[in-house]
Amino acid sequence: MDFSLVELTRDQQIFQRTVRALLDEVVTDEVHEHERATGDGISVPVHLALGRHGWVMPEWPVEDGGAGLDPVCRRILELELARYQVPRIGLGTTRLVWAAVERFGSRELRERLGPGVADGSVRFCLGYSEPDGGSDIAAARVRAVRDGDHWIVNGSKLWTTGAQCCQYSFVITRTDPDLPKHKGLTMFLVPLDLPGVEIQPIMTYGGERTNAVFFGDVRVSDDQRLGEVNDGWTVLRGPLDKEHSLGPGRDVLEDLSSLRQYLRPLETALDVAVAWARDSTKPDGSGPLADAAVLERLGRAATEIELAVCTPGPLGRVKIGDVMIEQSAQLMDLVGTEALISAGADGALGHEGDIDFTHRFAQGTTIYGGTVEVFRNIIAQHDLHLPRASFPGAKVVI
Amino acid sequence: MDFSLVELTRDQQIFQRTVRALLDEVVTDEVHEHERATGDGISVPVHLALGRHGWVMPEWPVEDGGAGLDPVCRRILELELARYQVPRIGLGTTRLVWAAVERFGSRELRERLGPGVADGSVRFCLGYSEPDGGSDIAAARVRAVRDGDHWIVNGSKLWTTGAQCCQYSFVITRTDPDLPKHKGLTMFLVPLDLPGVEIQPIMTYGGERTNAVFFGDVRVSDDQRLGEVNDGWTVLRGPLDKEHSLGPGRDVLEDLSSLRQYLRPLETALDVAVAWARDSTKPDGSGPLADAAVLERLGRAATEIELAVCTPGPLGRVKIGDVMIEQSAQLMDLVGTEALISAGADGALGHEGDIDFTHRFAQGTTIYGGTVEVFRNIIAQHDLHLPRASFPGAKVVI
Amino acid sequence: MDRFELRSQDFSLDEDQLAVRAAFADFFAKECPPETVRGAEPRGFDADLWGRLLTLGVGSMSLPTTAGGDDATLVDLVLIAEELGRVLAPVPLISHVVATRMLERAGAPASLISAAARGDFLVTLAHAPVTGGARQLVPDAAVATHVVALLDDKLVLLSADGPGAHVSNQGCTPLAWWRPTDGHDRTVLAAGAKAGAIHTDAVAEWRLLTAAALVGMADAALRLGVEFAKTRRTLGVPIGSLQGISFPLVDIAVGVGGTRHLVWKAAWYAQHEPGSRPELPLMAFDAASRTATHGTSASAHVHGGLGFSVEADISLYFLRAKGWSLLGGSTSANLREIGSVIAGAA
Amino acid sequence: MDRFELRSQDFSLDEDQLAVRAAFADFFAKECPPETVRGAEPRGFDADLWGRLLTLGVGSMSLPTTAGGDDATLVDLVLIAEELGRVLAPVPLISHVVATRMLERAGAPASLISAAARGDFLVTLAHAPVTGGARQLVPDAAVATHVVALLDDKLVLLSADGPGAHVSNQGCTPLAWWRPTDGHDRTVLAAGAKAGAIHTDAVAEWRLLTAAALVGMADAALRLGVEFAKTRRTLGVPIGSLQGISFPLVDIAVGVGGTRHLVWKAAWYAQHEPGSRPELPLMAFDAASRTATHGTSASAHVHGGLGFSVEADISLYFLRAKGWSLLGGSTSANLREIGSVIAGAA
Repeated sequence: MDFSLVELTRDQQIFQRTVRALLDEVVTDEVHEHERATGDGISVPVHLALGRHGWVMPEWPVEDGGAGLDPVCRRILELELARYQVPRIGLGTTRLVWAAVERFGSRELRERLGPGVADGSVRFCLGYSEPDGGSDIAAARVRAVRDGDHWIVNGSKLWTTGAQCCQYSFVITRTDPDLPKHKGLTMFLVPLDLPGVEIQPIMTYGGERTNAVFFGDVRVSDDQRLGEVNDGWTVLRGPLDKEHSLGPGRDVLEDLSSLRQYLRPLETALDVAVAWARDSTKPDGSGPLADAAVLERLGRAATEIELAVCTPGPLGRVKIGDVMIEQSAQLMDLVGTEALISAGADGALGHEGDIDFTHRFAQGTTIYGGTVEVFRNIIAQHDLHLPRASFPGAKVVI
Repeated sequence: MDFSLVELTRDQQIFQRTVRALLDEVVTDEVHEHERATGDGISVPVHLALGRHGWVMPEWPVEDGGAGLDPVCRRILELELARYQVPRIGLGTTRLVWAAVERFGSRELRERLGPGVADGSVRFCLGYSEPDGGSDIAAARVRAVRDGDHWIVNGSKLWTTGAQCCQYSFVITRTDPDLPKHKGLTMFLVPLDLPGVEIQPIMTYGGERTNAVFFGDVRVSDDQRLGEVNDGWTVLRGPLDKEHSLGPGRDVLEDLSSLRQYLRPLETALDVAVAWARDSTKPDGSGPLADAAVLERLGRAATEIELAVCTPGPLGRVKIGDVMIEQSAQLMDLVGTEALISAGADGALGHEGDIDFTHRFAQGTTIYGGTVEVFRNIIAQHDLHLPRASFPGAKVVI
Repeated sequence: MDRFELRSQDFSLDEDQLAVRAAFADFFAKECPPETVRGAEPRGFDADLWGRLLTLGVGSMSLPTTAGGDDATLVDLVLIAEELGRVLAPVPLISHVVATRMLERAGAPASLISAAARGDFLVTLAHAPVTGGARQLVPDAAVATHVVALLDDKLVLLSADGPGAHVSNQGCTPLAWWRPTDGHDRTVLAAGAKAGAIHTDAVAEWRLLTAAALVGMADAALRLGVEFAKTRRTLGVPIGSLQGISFPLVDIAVGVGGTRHLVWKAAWYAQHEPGSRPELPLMAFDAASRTATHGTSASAHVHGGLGFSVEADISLYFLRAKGWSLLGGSTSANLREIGSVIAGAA
Repeated sequence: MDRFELRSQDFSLDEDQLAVRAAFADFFAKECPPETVRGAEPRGFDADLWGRLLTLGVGSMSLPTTAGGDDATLVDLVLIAEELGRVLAPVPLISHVVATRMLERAGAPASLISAAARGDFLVTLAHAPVTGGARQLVPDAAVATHVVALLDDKLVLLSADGPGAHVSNQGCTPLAWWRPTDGHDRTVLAAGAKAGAIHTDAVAEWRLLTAAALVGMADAALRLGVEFAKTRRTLGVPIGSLQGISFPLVDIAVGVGGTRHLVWKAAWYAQHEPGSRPELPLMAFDAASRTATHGTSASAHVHGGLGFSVEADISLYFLRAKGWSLLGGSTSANLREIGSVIAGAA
């Protein structure tokens, strides 16, 4: 057990200063304004700047376009990106998909795309879900039919966040409808500039943009296939297994849950609520902080955040989503009308109406990457070893 | 819509005074002490006293042993029984079972038992559940095998509250194991003094006693059968349907939910918490009522109680159970250590450690007469018309 | 309160009440589809819809016949407010009606009352008593030219040439900052204890009617969730057949069913036994705020990713649950007022 | 607190810690079956079990080697407390160890410390600072002859010939009313700021160790519920396959998993960076109280009617969730202390 501050070597201190210097320079007000206006989840200029330093794939050797960073420096980079609120959904999806390309793609594909991934010019998004599919990804119906050394892809994917800023999408397709659900799937890395690909924006009230991507007779080269034909489920599970694992050998510099970053807005909202409690005045001249009920609610929010930070793996995914929804609503209730004011309007709290933002944003955190119900099922079966319900369309999801 | 005080006629006022006079006399401290010590859920002396006035079956004509009460007087009686905290589980089960006897019993049976029911000397309890059965009453396995004009009954029933003070138990038995689950059942009114009947107490931490009743080769006369052979499910549903109904034609003097009485201890606990907040002194000399957090918690408890009172039918059963569990725990948390002190011990709050009692008692309110999960399923299907899950052992319960 | 007193527990609506409810349900369903709600964003005001509502007499109906009204009760008003909430109608009905009733109670000039009742001007109320020159957020003040406020010990009507500047907010309502010093015309309506009492009652009425609207909102959100759960399938079954989906929906239904009754009961008491249960409107508001907050969020969640998108109608509901329930201040403050009343420490 | 500082997030136990945990898990499982818990009711003290625990060195192990201890850390203590809670062991371990540590920190005579460490007498602590002659409820004072209390600005050890009179209570613990004027022998241990600091730290330690015990309690309750849900069937399926049962059990698991980690983290900080995160033990206590309250109640509910009977082991857990978490006062008070710390208003 160890929670101590990591003592940085001289080189690591220099690295930290270098990162901050770069971010001071490239993470401008415009970057944040762009994100607020578009909800892209990615800032192309910042992504390219990271690429120039080898920080898109920081653990890669320098000669492959990476920066050869040790784990401590990688964590420094991650924390500073979080501190500077760099939009980095695209960074995450690119790295996730690359893990599959590396393991299942042809050598040709890896060599063709690797340098671009590293320098930031090639970015990936995820095409898992479909309209009507919900969290049951194995029910994918996007059809891919072989045509010589190409495949003809038809159908649509949903929630392909970042597609408008990416060059390729991971796309799980149905290549054999006669095989059992998990068997007839094949994975492709589909170039998004191909004829027949249409990206349609879907705006969320959490401020993020996601997309529906439509494929109409899109001709995809077989070179873009990942893994074997009809073995797409294996390709898909690869990165997900990594995502969900919490075994021994865990990197102790990492957060306990990959959703931990989603708590950040709530931490900001709590800070804003504390500032409100300290600085505002009630009609009788007293401040909210003199009020035990205010202290209790702030105490509860802070406790729940700390508890969520400490909740590991799939348990943490459930806890973080629940805490986000519940405590953001509690902070709204505590502060009252002012908490409703939108960013930029007269009287907005914090930098950008942070409590209002967090309350809207929170609603997405019980859905991303599988609903909390999917994770509750996983916990029931894998952690508690409760009997599994048998459904007509079973085999479990994810 | 009308919530006004019912204006009593002169006769009704006299009736109210008569009821109070009787209860002043018969509901002695010993009655409450007996209930606290035994958890019987019934006071035989009080029950008999009610019977002497025709108030066990108050709407029956006087010549049948009732009191021919109008609805207003019946409600007066009910409220006064509640006010005097008369243990009355046995009253409820007797009335419930009688409804089935009246509808499904032979004329001989009705005539034989009616007078005793009315005068209080004949009391009924419920034999629905079985060990391993949970809320799935239709899965009953107590076996009844025909033997001439008798039946041989073997097996055991669980949660037959009041059996130790009753003369008969409603017993649902399996008479044809080869028929579908709901078809092979037959209902009997089993005399509890028959050889082979054994009543074994089960104490609850809510202070109530319930029982397991074992039947070993018990010879039950066919006269005691209710309804047709293998049609016991119809007999069982009769009173339950009445119990769960909330249609038009509802008696506007009645509570919205049959569980409303279970909120009474929480109302007492809230009063005790308010008194504590008003009368106790914190180390700094101030009282808890000066504290906004205390006001908020009291306000929340009061609101939840009022909300539960206003929640109709099956919705109310779910709400009342949830409120009991949640708010009794909240009051414990608010008051702290003193809330733990047992009735009779130095410093116990209220008359008899009411917050402690309510917290223990509450746990039963999500189980009585079907768990809240059973009621959630009913609401999902009947109110929301959500699709029913298909289970191997289906047909729905209750 | 004697908890064992014999009171009628009649929650049924009589024919007139059923007719009022049906008429407004019909009106709102026809005149205010989701496009109307979206079209009124971000200010949250549809002047056409408001005009048509006024022609139905909503501005005057709850006034006494002596003041040109129809003696409609608070029960009628909560029935209307529930239907308004069900479609999220972007109209300042609640504020305007409550403020107009204040004018009548304070004995304002008949011409002023009837002008308000006709909707010649829009009037709202400042919830917090005004102290010093501090500004406060006033619901509907971005469309109202008139504001009723408690200034020290006086109830005052303040009017300006135009409404306040709209403050963008989560619920897309006509919220505005307001302070009484900004060169308004002033009419003193009442003073002393009477002024305070009218203001306290009006704030409670506002919360009661808003509670009703939140019940309608939560009920509509529940229906959207139920419909989605019936049709969407996973693992070969409709998601609504899974208890992980159905139980949360049931819990919304439990909240809506109870809260609706509580709102009715509070309205009945305020109408027929004013002062006897002053905590009931506040309780109704507390319950409705939580039912709407929880219900819209849980129903959006049942919708999966779709429920997080602005194109789904459920999003309109989610954003207005807090957007409406926090307009009058913090729900914490309301809760401690309940505590004060029930502890007899008010 | 810089939320972006680079700290290790290592929640793993080292070999020594694993060995401590295994040894005590083994001890408690063997020596304290449910019959032992029942047998110790209503006072909640098993002298034999306590004696055997003392021979394992629990009284001295967390003292510095200079005071005859083994320098065991707070992390070791929370691991032991979790195992104690798992079996609901009826022993005053937490109070006694925390109070003994107070003696040591206050620089009490070595002979006194070693007598306490050996368990020659039982010592506990009064949680509330003593003001005037008011009595207070003191955990374990019905078995302890010695009480450490903060009297005005002094930390004092008060001793009597025998323990206080037991006050029957929900959790069957050795609770007693206590006041410092009842003819006790007094030893002043410390004065001024130091006295207050030792007392504050000890109360936080007591909450931390109790939090650990509550985690063990909730985890054991969860296991009972899971086992029941695996075997009990309804409608032809095991009830544990229904989300209406499995999801509540999962939520207990989520609470236990997170709270255990939070307890560990709080113990680590209190041990290695005392003072840097004073809110953590209080947070751990708040989280553990809720996890145990909710977890034992939900698990009892999964048991159906059986879970409401005193013969089911789960009943022992349900009654001690509140019975242990309220021993030191109200959980509300703890919560507002957290609020004060994080708002910097402490």
